[in-house]
Amino acid sequence: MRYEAPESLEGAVALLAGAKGEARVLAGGTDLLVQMRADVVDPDLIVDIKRIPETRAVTEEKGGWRIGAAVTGAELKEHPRLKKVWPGVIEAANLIGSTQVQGRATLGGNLCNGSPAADSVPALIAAGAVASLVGPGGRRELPVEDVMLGPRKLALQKGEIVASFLLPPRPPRSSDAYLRFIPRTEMDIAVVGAGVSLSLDANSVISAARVSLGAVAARVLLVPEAAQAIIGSRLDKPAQDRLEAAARAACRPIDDKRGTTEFRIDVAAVLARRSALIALDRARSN
Amino acid sequence: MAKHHIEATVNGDAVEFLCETEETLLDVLRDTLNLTGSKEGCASGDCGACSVMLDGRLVCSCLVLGCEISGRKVETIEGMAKGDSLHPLQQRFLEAAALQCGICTPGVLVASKALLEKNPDPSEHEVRFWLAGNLCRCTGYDKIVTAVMDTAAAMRKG
Amino acid sequence: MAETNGHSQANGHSYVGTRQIRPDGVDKVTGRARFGADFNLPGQLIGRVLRSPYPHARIVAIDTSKAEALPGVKAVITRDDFGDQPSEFIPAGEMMMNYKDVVRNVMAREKALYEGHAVAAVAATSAAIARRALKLIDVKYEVLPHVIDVVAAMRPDAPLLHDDLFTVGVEPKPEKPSNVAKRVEIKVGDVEAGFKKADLVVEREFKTAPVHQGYIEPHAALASASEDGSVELWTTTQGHFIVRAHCARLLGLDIGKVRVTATEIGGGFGGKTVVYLEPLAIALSRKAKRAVKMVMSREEVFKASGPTSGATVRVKMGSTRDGKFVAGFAELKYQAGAFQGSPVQPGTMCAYAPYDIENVHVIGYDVVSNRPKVAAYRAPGAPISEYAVESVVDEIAKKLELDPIELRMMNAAREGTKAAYGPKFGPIGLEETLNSIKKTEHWNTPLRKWQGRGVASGFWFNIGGETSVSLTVNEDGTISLMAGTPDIGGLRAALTSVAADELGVPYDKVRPIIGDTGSLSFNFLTGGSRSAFSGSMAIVEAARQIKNDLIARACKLWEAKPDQVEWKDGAVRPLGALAEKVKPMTIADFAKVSGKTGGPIGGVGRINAQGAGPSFGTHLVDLEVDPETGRATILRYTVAQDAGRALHPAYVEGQYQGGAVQGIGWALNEEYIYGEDGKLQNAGFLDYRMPVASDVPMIDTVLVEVGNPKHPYGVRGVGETPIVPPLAAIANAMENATGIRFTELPMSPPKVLKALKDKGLNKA
Amino acid sequence: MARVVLVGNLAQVTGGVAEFDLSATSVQQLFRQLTALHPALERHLETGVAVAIDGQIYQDALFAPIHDDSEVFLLPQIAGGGPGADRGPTAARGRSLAR
Repeated sequence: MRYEAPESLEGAVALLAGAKGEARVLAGGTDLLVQMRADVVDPDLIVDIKRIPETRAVTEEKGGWRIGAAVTGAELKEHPRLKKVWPGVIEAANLIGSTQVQGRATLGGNLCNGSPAADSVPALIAAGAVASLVGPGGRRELPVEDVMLGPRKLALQKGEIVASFLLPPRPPRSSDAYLRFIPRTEMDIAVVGAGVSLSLDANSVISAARVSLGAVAARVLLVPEAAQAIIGSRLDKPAQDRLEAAARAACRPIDDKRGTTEFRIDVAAVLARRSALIALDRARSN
Repeated sequence: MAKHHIEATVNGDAVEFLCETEETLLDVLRDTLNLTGSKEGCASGDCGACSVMLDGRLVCSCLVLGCEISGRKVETIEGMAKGDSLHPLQQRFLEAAALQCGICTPGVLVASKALLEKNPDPSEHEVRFWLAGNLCRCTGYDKIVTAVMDTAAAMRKG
Repeated sequence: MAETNGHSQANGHSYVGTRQIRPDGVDKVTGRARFGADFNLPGQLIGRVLRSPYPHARIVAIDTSKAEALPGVKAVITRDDFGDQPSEFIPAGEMMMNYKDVVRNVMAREKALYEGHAVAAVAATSAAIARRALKLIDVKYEVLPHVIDVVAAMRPDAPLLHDDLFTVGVEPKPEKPSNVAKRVEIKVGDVEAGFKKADLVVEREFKTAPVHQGYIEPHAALASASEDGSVELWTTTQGHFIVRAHCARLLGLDIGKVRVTATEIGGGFGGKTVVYLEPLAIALSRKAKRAVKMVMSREEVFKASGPTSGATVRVKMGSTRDGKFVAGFAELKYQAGAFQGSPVQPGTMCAYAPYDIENVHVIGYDVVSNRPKVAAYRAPGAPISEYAVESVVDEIAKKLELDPIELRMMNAAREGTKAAYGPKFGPIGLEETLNSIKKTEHWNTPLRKWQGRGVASGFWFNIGGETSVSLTVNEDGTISLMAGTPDIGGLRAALTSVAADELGVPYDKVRPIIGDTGSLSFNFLTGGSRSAFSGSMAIVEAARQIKNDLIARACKLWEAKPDQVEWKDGAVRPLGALAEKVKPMTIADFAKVSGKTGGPIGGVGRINAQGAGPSFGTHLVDLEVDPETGRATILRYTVAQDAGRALHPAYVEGQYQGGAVQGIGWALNEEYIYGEDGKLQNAGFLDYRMPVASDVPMIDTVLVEVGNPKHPYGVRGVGETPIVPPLAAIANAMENATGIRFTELPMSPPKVLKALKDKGLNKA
Repeated sequence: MARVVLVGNLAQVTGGVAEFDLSATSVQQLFRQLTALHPALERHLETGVAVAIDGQIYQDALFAPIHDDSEVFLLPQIAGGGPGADRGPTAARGRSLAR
């Protein structure tokens, strides 16, 4: 098994595109190393992208923020301004595993692991984040909701890697929130996840919204119907009920060791509502 | 496949070793550098018994590859006491019986030290959520959390 | 002869009962302490086990030739490397160990009986080569239908695990084999007559899931066998003398040829009282002529070491209108796993033990199924049966509108009460634990909507057993203490306090270690909450021998008669006229002249400790339920338990707190989850959900001390009772919070939300 | 004469007889007298029984005294957190019983 740590995107792409056997990207490694130890994957080549500047940077760009794919959850939490602009994205990134896992886990890794229950992905989708992919064919932009096709299946071509994410600029009176359900208070994979991002107009009516649900289908879902349910309202009771109904309708969950189908649908609706209320509260105050 | 030749710093000492790609930092610490203070409870980042500091960041050493630490700084439980005086946390854990079997203690101490360096006055809630990645099956956590908060108070007084 | 009974120090101060720093502590907080996987030998090989992927399959053939040919592989073993063992019952408490089963659990023979069952093992020069070698072993399986659930396993048409297993304890003797290994029964009075006198009868059926002890340290062993038949073995275990006995038997060795060192142990809770890797490591080492080190992965620990039983329990209780229990019936069905030996017998005896009931009848079934063989888990069997009884007791209190503590007080066992399992109780502390809970601020704080309070009591017998210790006076008067029961939770601190008090020397002049099997006479294992109870009793005996020896030496030195001298506060002191002629001699003084006065000074305590006193506990818990997700959050927890006399209060409190939190996990989230394919789906700490630090509040403790008259310091074992009350206390709190009686553990969020939805209650 | 009661499955070995009045003054004598009455009991007495005398439970204590007015219960042996074998292969350890 070869290990390479290129210092440029081009170097990484060349290694991955030219790899004969199975090649894997290493960012935080908190999923990859577990799968290697459990013989789920046995790569011939590991490409560590943490020495490539773009993957490690957090910069302002076109009024929004560009976050490197290999920036860790702990670093995001300590960033002086990100938490104020995108509290939902940051709290989602910080729910991935323990303090120790936070020291390693990255947004890029969490997305490319391809789990429908990934914690940061619903928040990124709700935020309207766009992934910046670099591969043999050059660079292309892909909304995060289009990156994951199904469990462990990504829209990336051979040799393509996620270099960074762009969070769009935020109009005033905007905010976001992310909640997940786990049986314990920490350390579990999300049984259900709900990310909501919204903006208010001058008299506190929701003018724009995006709702995303995790662990309720073969991939993390963007749920346009749920957004429609609350746009134009102040998230009063009827709007909340419409939001819950839309969230339930979108769910295609499975029964597994973490939760039953019925449980996931019920809790998805509850978390979508609670998450929207938090986002609304935050939007009013900034 | 040829092994990697790695140079790094562990507990302030320069170290040099060879390792296979799939060897984790925990394997290197325990089997190559003979620092058996960090323990393997699960090898999947779920128990925290292998917690170390990597360039000042608290991580599970079972989720880091040995070849990743080239040129970097690692601190393990063996580096926590300074000279012949124990770190205040180590001393307090003994006085307060904040360990029983002790297999989780190295990881808990490394994690607690990292917390106090970041937050000298943590609330019970903050201590419990910071240590949520360090499983303990003997103590029920009570005496551990109490010992960390008492040590924080004592250190604040100087 | 001025025999000493001095239990206190020079100034009346005594270490016993105080919070000394454990003598073995510094190494544990600096990472120097060596646990199972921390031992290495030069030239050692790494051993790994090939485990069955099937829950039930006949092993038709095993071809190890390709593995043996792989460069770096030095030994491969299978069933053929272990002689078969006759079906002979060795008493191991009620879980009778049968060597025919032990040898099959260590390495499968005719059949693989659970996913993870060991089928072969290799030793190679590196872990990577060993792993590759496992893939080259070709095993031909004939897959058979499997059964996991205990009730399913009891059906006549269920797949049979053993065609030579006939139910014991049933008349007439059955002709057909079955998965029911044993039927046990205890009967006191006439339970049917009792039910006739009852104004209220409550009957419920409960179901519990298999749960694992969850020790953070996986099993590990390092063996070095030499051609002369002698073996050195380092292993993390609760009983190295028991490991020695098993290994000698399975490998045809003299017990005296096998020396086992107990490493520091990273948690056990009953799960490390059995052999898994040790016989394999020795067999591989013997074949390869090199030391072999084996360490289980966490997945192996979950799949191949013994959790406690999953069970189905039916309880029926009768009470008069004013709350007097007149009849208690229970039927217990416990899973034993692949081989017979569940803790159903202690379960039957403990079910009604906390109560004074004239008519009791408890039936228990020990049932095999295609799961790892069950091992003990802290008061084995008792948490399950007492959970069911304490839940029904709470329901009786609610229906009779009686205070749950008052109802328990009215029926509580006291001194002289005939226990449900037979003998009368000596002095016991159940009432004191109930009273102390009633007096807590916790019991008297009001609760809000969706919050609930639950109370429950619990009991465990505690045992004594064979124990050997030694005390040695070194040349400088310092003391070396050697005990033979592995110290999991602070035993060495407790024994050091006793030794220091008994000999009148400073605490830090005593160094305690755990001796290997070559250094002490036989010791039963650390379990049954026995090590502090029996160890301290043996230390008192060893100290007595030293003091009598020194008194005799003083009499010779001073040419005095025994009644002219006395032992007091760490020295032999002259009395009366003699006091003018000679000065008292301390232990250090004698140590300097030990050669001249007869030789080295020391004492041994070799006893079969009798008089173990039961420990009763009562737990109080507040929790809050989120009606929209079904999640329960523990708000507050108080444990009151009778320790008789706490040798070291902090480590006694630690047992209360640790047992309570294990109970919280058992009640709310922990369970073995099996798929239809009979395979374990959550063999890791991610999805086997043990409580983490942020899941639980502080665990408040009340140290009740009703002395045990049969122990020199009044000690009772405390290690196991703490896990008994939490299951029912939490279930009762859930009922109090939601109005729904949950009869299945764990009370995980999906089950709770479903029950709330069915009643239209799932609104904030 | 001490009153002796068999608890649990032991009574099945004696055809349901669970209570005896015996003159034994020690556990060893008690086992001899019981085995004389019911030879089938011997195997159980040897490997898997705890004896409670006036409330105190003795395990493997052949020489524990029994008084004239004692109340004695023979219980299934109680093991605690450790189901490990009592003493492995030499459990019987040549204990001389009724013979």
